[in-house]
Amino acid sequence: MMVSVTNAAVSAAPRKKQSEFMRVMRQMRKNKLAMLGLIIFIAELIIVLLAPFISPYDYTAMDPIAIRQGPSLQHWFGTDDLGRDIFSRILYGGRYSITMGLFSVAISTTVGMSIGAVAGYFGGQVDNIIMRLLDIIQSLPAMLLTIVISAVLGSGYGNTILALSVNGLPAAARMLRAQMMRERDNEYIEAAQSINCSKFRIIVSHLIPNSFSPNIVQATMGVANMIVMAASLSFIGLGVQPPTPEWGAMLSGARQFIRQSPHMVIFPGLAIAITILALNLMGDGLRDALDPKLKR
Amino acid sequence: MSEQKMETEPFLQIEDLAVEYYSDGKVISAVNGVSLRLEKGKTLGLVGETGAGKTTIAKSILRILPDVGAKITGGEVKLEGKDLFKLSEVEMRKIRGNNISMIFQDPMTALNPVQTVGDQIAEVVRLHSKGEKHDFVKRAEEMLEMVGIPAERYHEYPHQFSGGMKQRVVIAIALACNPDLLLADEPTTALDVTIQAQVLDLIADLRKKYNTAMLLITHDMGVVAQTCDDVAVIYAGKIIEYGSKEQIFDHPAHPYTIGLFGAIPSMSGDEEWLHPIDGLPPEPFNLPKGCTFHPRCPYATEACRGGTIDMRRTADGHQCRCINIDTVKKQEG
Amino acid sequence: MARYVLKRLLWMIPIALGVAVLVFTLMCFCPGDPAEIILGSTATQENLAAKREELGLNDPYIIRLGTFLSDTFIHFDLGESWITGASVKEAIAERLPRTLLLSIIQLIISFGIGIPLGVMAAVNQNKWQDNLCMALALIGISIPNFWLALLLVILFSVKLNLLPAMGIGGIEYYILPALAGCTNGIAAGARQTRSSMLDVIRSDYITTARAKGVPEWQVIVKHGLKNGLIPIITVMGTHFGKMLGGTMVIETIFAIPGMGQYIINGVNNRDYQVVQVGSIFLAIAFSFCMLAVDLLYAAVDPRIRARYAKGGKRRAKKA
Amino acid sequence: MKKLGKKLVALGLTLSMFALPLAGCGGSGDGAQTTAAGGSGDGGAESTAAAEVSGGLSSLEDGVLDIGVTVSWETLTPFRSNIANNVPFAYAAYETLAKLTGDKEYIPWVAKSWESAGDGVTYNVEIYDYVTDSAGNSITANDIKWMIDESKEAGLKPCFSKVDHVDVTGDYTLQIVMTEDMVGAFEQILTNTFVVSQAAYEGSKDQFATEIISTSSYLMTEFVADSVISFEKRDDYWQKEELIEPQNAANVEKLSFHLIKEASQAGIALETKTVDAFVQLDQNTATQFEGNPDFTLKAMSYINGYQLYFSGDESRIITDDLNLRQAICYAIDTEGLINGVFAGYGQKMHDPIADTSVGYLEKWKDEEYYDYNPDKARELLEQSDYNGETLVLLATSGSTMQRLCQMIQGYLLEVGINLELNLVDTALYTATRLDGSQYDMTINTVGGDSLPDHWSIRYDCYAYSTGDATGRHDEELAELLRTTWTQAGFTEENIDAVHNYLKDNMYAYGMVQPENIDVWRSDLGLQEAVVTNKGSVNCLSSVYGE
Repeated sequence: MMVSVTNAAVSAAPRKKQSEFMRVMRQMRKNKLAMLGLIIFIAELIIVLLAPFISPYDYTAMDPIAIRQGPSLQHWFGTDDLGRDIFSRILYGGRYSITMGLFSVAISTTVGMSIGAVAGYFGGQVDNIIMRLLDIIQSLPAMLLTIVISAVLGSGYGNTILALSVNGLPAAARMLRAQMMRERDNEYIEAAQSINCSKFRIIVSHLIPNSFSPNIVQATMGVANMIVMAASLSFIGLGVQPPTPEWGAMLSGARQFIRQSPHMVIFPGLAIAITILALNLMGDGLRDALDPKLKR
Repeated sequence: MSEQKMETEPFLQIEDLAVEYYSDGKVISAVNGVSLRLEKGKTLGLVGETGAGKTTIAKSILRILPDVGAKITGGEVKLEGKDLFKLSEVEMRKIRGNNISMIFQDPMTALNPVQTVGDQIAEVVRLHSKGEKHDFVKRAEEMLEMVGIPAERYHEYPHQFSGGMKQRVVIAIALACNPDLLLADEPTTALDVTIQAQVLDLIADLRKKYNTAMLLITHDMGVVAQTCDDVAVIYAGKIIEYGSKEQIFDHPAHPYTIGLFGAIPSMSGDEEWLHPIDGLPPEPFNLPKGCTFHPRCPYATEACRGGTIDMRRTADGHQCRCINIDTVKKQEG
Repeated sequence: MARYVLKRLLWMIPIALGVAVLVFTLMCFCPGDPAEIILGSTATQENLAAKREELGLNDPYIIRLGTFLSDTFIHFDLGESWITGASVKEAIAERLPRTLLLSIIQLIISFGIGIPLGVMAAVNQNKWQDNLCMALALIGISIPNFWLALLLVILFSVKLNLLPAMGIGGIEYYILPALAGCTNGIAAGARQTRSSMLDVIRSDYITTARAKGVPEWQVIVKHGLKNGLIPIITVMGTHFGKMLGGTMVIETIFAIPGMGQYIINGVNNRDYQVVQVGSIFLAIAFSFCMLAVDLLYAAVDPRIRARYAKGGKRRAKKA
Repeated sequence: MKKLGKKLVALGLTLSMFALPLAGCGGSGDGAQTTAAGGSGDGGAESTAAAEVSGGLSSLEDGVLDIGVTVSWETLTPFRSNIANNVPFAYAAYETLAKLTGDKEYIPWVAKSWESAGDGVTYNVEIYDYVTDSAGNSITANDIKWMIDESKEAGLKPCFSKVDHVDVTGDYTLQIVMTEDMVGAFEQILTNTFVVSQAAYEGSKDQFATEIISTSSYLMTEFVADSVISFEKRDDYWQKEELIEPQNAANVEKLSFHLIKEASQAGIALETKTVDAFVQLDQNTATQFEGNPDFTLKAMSYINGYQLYFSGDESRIITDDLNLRQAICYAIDTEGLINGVFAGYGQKMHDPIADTSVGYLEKWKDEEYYDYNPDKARELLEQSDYNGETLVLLATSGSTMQRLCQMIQGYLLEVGINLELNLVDTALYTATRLDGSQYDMTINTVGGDSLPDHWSIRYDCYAYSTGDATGRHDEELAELLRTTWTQAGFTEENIDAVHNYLKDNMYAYGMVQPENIDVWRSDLGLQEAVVTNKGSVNCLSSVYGE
């Protein structure tokens, strides 16, 4: 039920949202670097979605002659230790890496905001318990918790997404709660209470729409962190396993050849770096556009 | 450009000061050609609407304009004959806080929140005088007592003081090294009336004690009447009327000054309506040609719209930048 | 102030307990049977059954949790690693300092380089220094630290032969790992410093300081930076968690026997004791560092110090 | 627009700055050859450029022989499980009663002599009467009995569970009675019983967790768990000079073993002289040092090969489909695996067990053993009742295993067999490997000092509650196996019978036996290297050019 709460919120007040969205977009357009980030990210999404059609080779095809060849005309990014074309594998890998980042952030933000909303609005004992639980989760370095959970769930695409979504959750919850605490004392909430709006309606149509803008900014940055975290997980042997061409797994598999054929390590690393660069540019632009005084 | 040359060098002489701001591509001329004169120990009131460039003038005298967007593009400021703009940064720093000091408008944000009140005063003393640390502390305590704050509160922080008390600390800082010139940028605007009177009295006593000259920036005619010797009215970066307090208050010549007085509810007559000056101050980046006030001036004629309008001498001897002084005088009578 | 610190220290006990229960429960759901890992593939069924009995794997969850908590928190008997039999206490005593040393060096470098970069960018805003700093910060945030670690090893150890590529020893062994681990920290520090300094530089007390004739660099550092530190410390505090996590990956690359490798091996070998106790100590160490960061708030900002002195009911806002 | 231009220039500037390290390591790419050099086919060949033998150990700057290893001990206790028992410094830490050498014979070490009492279960052992450890305690038969009883009770090494009881028959003689007459069982006791003085062990502050008092010719000087362990030659070694076997000799003054697990760092450690040699270096990293005069490569057959085990569980379609199993074997190009995964260092196997095991018959190498033949594979596939189902291959997720599985997946796809990889971490693998219903095939490297050892844990249907290691119930094979267990039954034709039975019914297919590669600095002048039974150089006893 909680998850639907937030979706309802977004659809419940579309009119006001529309103008807000337009305002944000107009402001973003002014910030050139943010647009650069947006363009790069959109371009990446398109290329990755069209991967099956535009990748020159089948990403699983092994060519025993061309093992670990450097970048050349036929293979733009060279070939890996099993003779597969790295360029096509990066295109396909993007599907896994980027979607992994998006899904895990979506889950962690939605669940986090629901928890934050409950804690933020009800306050008192409920808030206290939730906050103490979040304290416990946050007292462990995020990487450690993710490692243990991905060991519990096992490796693989879906499990890694769940494992990753855990570490963004406390931050999202805390942020929404703090913002809601600020919004709760405003008059328009008292006004809504005075015309005896139900608690649920107040949360959904008043508190959340006004409080979740910092979460959007954090979500954008969150996607970047999740992609890096997914890559580090593969790097230490958990997370996604090499048959799937996820960027982190490719990087981890290629690191032992770094001396003889460095191109195998450079290109996946670059792919990750560029995606994160684009996301960070977008995040900055969004943060300034959404709430200039929120220049955290 | 001023008509008569004074025999002795005035204490403070500002000639054709011009300051421009740059913000995202547009050039804003905040101050374009201001000339002022101030005698030692005297007070000059600088009056005008907000955004007319008053604070910019004060900041350019001390050369503390925020260098990101502002640049002094012309003119000179002579203090006892020395042109401050020619001085190196090191020499200028010796003057700041020692020969010239400044009081700011909003006491709530004028003090460094993470530094004790006493230290902030002691800092300016340390910068401009020799001696041991305890000398500076003693001097700072003296100043605190002088502005009416118990010396025991030396180690307290700004957030533990009220607005009025903070302004007293700012004044203590400004006068700690008995400066020759005090620039007061709307010192009482942010305070409520009762505190306002105490602060003004405090400034007056201390000035009498050290014979300090003061440039008082305000938009409150009452404050000008109470403290200033001469008055200069500024509009859109230009001085439009300049003279002694009596001349300006008794026979305002420029339509804008008249409008300003019209906007004050006078205790004597019972006016139904105040006469606000219609229209808005001009956009600083495209000032109207000729007399910048002509779009809002009831007496504007064709001549006002073109050419440069120079200062003219009025009947009672003070200066006014308006070519229709006579017609205005007749109608206001 | 002491009251507040005491309160925070007391608060760590329930957190450590919470972490213990959380990790214990998680490890219970881990597939894979520790007995088989210890005895290897050539073990007979009796061996395995005896081993499971010895490790207490057959007892119900509650009893195992109870014994574990009483051993760890009451008798302070941290037990041995199931796989290698090495005492966990000694292993942690040896490894935790290395991981913390690496993380703290990274934090110091991030503060040390991040803040001046941020100030330089803020002071000459929109000039080339600003653009260069911000571009560097963007690159710093974007590069995954493990990838950078590999590249740094190639450049400094192999090509230039300046620094050792791996292992532990004198301080020079910690330079490359710290450098690789803290680029994100430097970048985040620089960006945050720049944005908070931009706010601070435009405030009135800076103009007051200038009007007092204070030299420009003192205005920026003494008056400006001291006020801008609060949001910077907040970002650094949250970033320290990420850095501590990142160190776990860096350790595998630089063959530094720290907590990271220890726990990752523990998880892979289903060495419950190592993972549980390791997590508790990492959580406690992490909480201590966060407490230190909070105390930095008070040291820097008198208003917060005042609030702490008054019984410290409302902890400093972390947002 | 001007402002944006400046920002982009700055961005470009920094990008180029970061390209420096990339170019740095890019440049090295063309240095070493990239194509997989065809390694020497036969084992034991030294592929050094004929650098003249010079310097020897004196050319070591700090006088310490630094050796890189990929496996290490976390604690030095003598009571160990089988985990990491092939570490190169095991011989320096503790001595055992006897030692199994590279050419598969047991040589005396602390034990002077041993012989069977004839009934296949009782053995009498005599140890030297002048054995002393580094603390001066003398070792008697009681210490040996105490060690065997303690190890059996600790239950860490399964081989001790086959000991029935031990009797001390004299100061320096004892009798060991095994539970059953099993080939190789007693020998394992000889090679796994560490010689430690009971008094020294019980007196130690942490039961030898961080210190060692043993009879070894080396004294442990430095130990940092998971990082480094160093030894120094003892001058008060108990054994007389002339009685020391060449495989037990102590030819190096100071040794230091550095644990480097990270694959990319192994090669770099050699290049930057952090280590002077690397034991069991990854084959692909080793290709970087081929033809490099500064380094000597020594390739030797590894004791285990990579075996493909077919599930015997009723629920899997592969269990009763011999044609499908044989088709799979013909579809896999083992030469391709050797070049692709092991950079050419390896040899095709002719039986699931590696040729280094006791009991391996050399004649098997001349027999035809499912050589790569895709057409035959397709033909067999037609005859089998396989119609497109997706088979499941279970394996661990180490980097070598992953590449092996992906190549096999490619080969099977070519002949029309769909294969899905289920790569899991070691813990999960040990939990599921015995449950044949979870997979159609699994890859493992199960070895064993002797053939019966290997067979008993893989194919004996009485070994586990679910049948044999993959859930198969084949009583006929179990009978056949049991004939070879006793000393008497361990004859050539019994062994051959089991070999052919496995080959014809194709329960397990031996694919590739890789070669271990040890890389040494050429100026150490390693002459005739003494080889351990684990297929790597015994750094302690090898002779270095003086």
